[in-house]
Amino acid sequence: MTKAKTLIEHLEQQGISRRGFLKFCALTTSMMALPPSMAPGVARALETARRPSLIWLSFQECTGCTESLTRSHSPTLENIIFNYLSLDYHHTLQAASGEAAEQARETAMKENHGQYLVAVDGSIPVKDGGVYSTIAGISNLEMLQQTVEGAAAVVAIGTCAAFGGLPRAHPNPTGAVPVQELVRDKPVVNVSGCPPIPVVISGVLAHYLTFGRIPDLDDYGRPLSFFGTSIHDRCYRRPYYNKGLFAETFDDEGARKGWCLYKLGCKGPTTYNACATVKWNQGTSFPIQAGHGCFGCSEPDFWDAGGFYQPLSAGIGSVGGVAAVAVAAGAGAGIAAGLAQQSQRKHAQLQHEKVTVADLKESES
Amino acid sequence: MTASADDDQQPPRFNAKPILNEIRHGVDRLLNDGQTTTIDLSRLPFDAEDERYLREALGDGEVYASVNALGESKVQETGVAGVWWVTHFDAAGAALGKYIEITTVPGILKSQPEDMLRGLHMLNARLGADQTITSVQEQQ
Amino acid sequence: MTSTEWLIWVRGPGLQLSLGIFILGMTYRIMQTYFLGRAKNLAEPRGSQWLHGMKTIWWRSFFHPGMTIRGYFTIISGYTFHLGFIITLLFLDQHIELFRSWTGLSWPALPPIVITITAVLGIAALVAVLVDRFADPVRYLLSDYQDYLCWVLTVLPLVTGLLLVYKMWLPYTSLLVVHIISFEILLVAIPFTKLSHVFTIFIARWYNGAIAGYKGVQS
Amino acid sequence: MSVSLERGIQTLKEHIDAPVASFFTTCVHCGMCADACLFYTETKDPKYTPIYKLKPLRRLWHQEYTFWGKLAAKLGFSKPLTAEELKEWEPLVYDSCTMCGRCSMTCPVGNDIVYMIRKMREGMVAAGFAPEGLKSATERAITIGSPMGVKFPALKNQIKHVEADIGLKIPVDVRGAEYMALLSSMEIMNFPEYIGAIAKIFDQADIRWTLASDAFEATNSGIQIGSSDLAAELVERVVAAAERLKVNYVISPECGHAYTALRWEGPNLIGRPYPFKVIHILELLDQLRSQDKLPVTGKIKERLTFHDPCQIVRRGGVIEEPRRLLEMVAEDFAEMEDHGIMNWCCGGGGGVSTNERAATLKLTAFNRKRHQLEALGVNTLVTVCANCRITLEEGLEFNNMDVAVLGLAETLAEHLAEQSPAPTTTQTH
Repeated sequence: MTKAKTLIEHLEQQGISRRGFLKFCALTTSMMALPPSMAPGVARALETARRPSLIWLSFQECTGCTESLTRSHSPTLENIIFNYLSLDYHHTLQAASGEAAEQARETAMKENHGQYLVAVDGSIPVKDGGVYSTIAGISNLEMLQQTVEGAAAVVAIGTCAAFGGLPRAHPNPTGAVPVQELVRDKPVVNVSGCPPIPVVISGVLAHYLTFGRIPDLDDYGRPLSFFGTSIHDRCYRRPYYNKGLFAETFDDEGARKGWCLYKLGCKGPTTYNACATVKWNQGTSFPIQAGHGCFGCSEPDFWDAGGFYQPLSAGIGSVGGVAAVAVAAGAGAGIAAGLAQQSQRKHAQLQHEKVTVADLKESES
Repeated sequence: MTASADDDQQPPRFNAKPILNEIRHGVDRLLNDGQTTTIDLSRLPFDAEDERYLREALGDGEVYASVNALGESKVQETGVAGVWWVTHFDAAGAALGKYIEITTVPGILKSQPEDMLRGLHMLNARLGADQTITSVQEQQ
Repeated sequence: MTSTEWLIWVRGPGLQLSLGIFILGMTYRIMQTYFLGRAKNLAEPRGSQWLHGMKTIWWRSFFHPGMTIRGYFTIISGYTFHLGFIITLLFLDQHIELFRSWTGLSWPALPPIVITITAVLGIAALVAVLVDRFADPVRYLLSDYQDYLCWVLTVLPLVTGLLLVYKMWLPYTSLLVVHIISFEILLVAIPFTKLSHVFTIFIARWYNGAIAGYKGVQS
Repeated sequence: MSVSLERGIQTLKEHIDAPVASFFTTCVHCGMCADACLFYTETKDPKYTPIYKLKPLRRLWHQEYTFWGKLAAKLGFSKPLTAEELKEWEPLVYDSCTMCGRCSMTCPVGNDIVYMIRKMREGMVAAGFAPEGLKSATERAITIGSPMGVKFPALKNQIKHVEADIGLKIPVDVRGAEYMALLSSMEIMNFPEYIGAIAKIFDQADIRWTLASDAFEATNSGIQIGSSDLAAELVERVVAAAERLKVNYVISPECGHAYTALRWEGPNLIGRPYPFKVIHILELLDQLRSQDKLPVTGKIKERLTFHDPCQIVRRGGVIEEPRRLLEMVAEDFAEMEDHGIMNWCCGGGGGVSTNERAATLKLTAFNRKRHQLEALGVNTLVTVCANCRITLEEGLEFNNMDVAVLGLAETLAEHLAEQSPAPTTTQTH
C-alpha cells in the first residue's frame, strides 16, 4: 500500500465510505468546536488536505498526556486523525528504539523540512545546561531547538509543555520552562491540562490538518474554541453558586444535593477549559460532576496557586506569624514613639517660659 | 452526581428549555424557507437530565434508521416531524457525537454519489466488459 | 506576569504584606496616641470618666437633638455606606472563606442577592457623599486630597467586587486580582489616612465622653 | 523671651496630648460641627465651621506627630506653620468662638473641638496673636485685680449701698467662715443686686460666709485669652485668700467661665489640688432648697424661660439645679427647644464680649437666641451668668425686643419668705 497523500485517499484505503467521511467531517467539526453549519466547509477542506508529518517530543513529563490520548475511545476519531497524520516520532508509541528511533526523527525532519508539526509534552529543564533530562544523550533543550528549527508549528501538549506544570512548581529545581519561553519564532499552540482532554488535542491537530494553520488563540496561546470560557461559566452547578448554595464538606447535605463546590476549593471560576461541556471518558462526566472541585490544571502555576481544597477567595499561606510580628512591631514602635513624644511634650513644658503681662503689652499693636 | 429531581432546591434546567426553543424556530425556518438547522449537543453543557427532558418533550416519531459507516449511526425522527435525533457511535459502540437535525431527511441517510460510483464499478466488474457504463460524473 | 501569577501573589505575599502593614500601622497609631498621654486631672471629679467615656462611644452612634438636614444626610448616608460596606465585607460567602483562612472562624453568609443590594447601596451612598462634598460649601472647604483619595480607595473594592460577581469588564481571574489588590491597598491605607477612624473613633469618643463625664456631663 | 511664632509653636506642642491626637486622627471632615456653631448657623459662612478654626493646629499635629506627616515635612512637601497663618486664624479662634462646646457634643466621631480651641489659644497668646480687647482686659485683671478695673474700694462702696438696702451686714475677710463668696466685676458694677440677694438668702439659711478684700474677683481673663500662666496667677489669688481665711468652700458666682476657671481648670493651673471645695452658687442654693432652708413665697405668673450659660451647664455640669430652683418661683416655666447641655450660647462667651472687634459678629450670632425666644414667645428670661446677661441685654436692645433678663439668685431672693424667728441673729459679723 502506497503512503496516502490526502485524507480522502487514506480513508478510501481503509475502506471507509463517503457516508463515513461525512460522518467524520461532522464529528471533526464538532471536535474543533465549530458550529455544525461549517461541516460542509470542513469536508471540502479535508478533501484536499495534505497529510502532515508529526514529531512528538516527550520531555520532563509523566506520559499522562499520551495516556490520555491513547486511553480515549477506541478505535476513535482521534485515532483516525493520528493515523492520518504521519506520526513519525513518538518514543513511547513507536516501535523503533535507540538509534533507529532518533534516525526516524531526523529523517522526518529532513523530508518534511518547513512543513512538519512538532508536538511537545513535558517541560524543558534549562538549569545547569539542561542536564536534568536527556534523550539519547541529547538534552531536551537541544532536541527541542533542533526539531523546532524546521517545523511549521509547535503544539505544546499538557500543562507542563504549555506552562511548565509540575516540574516548574516551586522551587523548580531543574529550571523547567515551557515551550513558549524557548520557541519564539514559530507559532505555538498551548493545549494545557493535566492531562488535556484528548478531543482537544485531536481537535487542534484536526484544525491544522483541515485548514493548514493553527486556530485562534487566547492570551495564553490556547485555542479559544476550547479555552474560551471558564469551567465556572459552563458548569451545571453554576445556578447554586448564584444562589449562594455551597457544599461545606464532601459528605454534607449540600454535597449530596449537588451544590456548588467553591468552598471546597473548586477553581472553576479562574480555569478556562472545555471539561464542563466536552467532559471526560466519552462525555461521561467531569470532576465537578463527580463531586470534586476543579483543580485548575489547565492554568499556569496551578500547583502553586494555594491548596487544592482552599477556596479561591482564601489567602495562600498563613498570616498568623505576620500578624503576630506586626502587632509586636507596631506596639513596640507605637509605644516608643508615643513615649518619646510625651517626653518631648514634658520637656517643652519644663522649658516653658511663662506668659506675662509684658508679653501681652508687647504684642499690642 | 446529579441531584434528584424532587429536590426543591434544584434550579430549573437551564439548557433544555433554550434548546427546545431553538428547535421550534428551526422547524419554522424549515417550513418557510426550507432552511435546515443542526444543533450540536456535545458542545453545550448538556447532561442526561437535559436529554431526558428533551426526549420527553419531543416524543418518538415514525422513522428509525441505523447507518453502519465508520461505526454505527442512529437516526430517529422525533414526534415533531422534521426534527431528528442523530447519534454517531464508534466501532466499539461509544457515542462520539449527538445532534438534533431539523431537516426533511438527515444527510447521513442519503446515498452519496462517490459510493454509488463505487457500486457501479463493482457491477461493471461483475457483468463483464462488453457494455461498461461510464457515469457522467466520471466523464467530467 | 500572568494573571494567575498575579493572583497567587495577591492571595499570598500581597495579602500577608498588606495585612501586616495594616496591623502594624494600626497598632502603632493606637499605641502612639495612647502613650502620648495626657495630664492627670487634679480637679475633684463629679462623674466617672470610664462610664461616661463608654456611654459616649455608644450614644454618638445615633441622632442627637437639634440635628439639621446636613446632620440627617450625614447620618443616613453614613449608615447606609458603613452598613453596606460592612455587611458586604462580612457576609458574602467568599469573604467569610477569607476570614476563615485567617482565623479558622466562620459564620452564616447572606444570599448573594442581598449582598448585591448592600454593595449597591454602599456605592450609592458613597456617590451621594462625594456629590455632597463638592456641593456643600462647608464640606468643600474642609476637604483635602485625602478625602478624595480615601473615597476612591473605599469605592474600588465595592465596584470591582460587583463587577466580579456579575462578570463584567475583565476576565474573572484578572478582575479577581484587581478586586483583591483594591482591598489590599485599602488595608494599607487605613492606618495612614483618616480611614484610621475605624479604630480611633472609639478612642476619640471615649476621650470626649471622659472629659465631659469628669464634670458630670454626658456628652 | 518675647512673643514669637517659635514660642507659639513650642506652646502648642506642650498642649498636644493623646486626646488631641485621637481627635485629629479620627476627623473625617463631615462638617456636622458647623450646624452646632451659632457663628456658622447665623452667617452660613463655611469658615466658621468649628473644626476649620483648628486648621493650623491640625497641620502642626500632622507634621510633628504622624509618621507620614513628619516625612512629608522633612521632604518639604508641606510648608511649616507661619505667623501670617496664625494671624489669619486669630479672628476665627477668638472672634467666632465662644468656647461654648456645642460642637463637641455633636461631632459624630467624638471630637472635643473646644478642648482643642482652648489649647490653640495658648499658642496664639504665646505667638502674640490675641485680640486687643482680651489682652487689655487680661492686663487689667493681673495688674489691677479685675478685668473691668474694679478695685476693692469700689466694691466697698457698693457693699455700703447694698447693706443700706437690705439691712444686713456683708461679711468681709471673716476668718474661719464656712464659705468664701466670689463675685464677678460685672455683678459688682452692673448687677449689685446679686450681693444683696445672696446675703439675704445666706442670712436666712444660717450660712457663715465672707467676701475677701484681696480676692473678690471670680472672673478669669486668663482662661478666655487662653493663657494658663496668667489664669494660674489669678486662681492663685483666690486660693491664697481662701487659705488665709481658712474657709471650707469657695462659692463660684453667677458667671460662666469663672466656674470653669475655678472648679475645673484651677487645680490643674496651679498644679495642686485645693485644700477647699469649689461650689457653684446654684449648687449651694439647691442644697439649701433640699434642706428646706430656702423658703419662698409667691410665684412669677408670667411665662418665662431659662438661658443655660454654657460654662455652667454643658461645660460645667450644673444642669438640673437651676431648673429645680426656678420651678420654686416660676408658675409657667417653659424650656427653649434646645436647652440644657444642648443649649445655644448667647454669643458673648469665651472672651467674645470683651473683644470689640467681634461686636458685630456677636450681634449676628445673637439671632440664634432671638429665634429661640421668639419661638417660645416669652417676655422673661432668667439666667445665671452675668456675662450672658449683658450679652443678652445688648442683643435684645439691638433687636428692640421687650424681654426682661433676670438673675436667678436675685429672683429667688425677691421671693424669699421671711422666717421668724430667724436663727441668723447669732451670727457675728
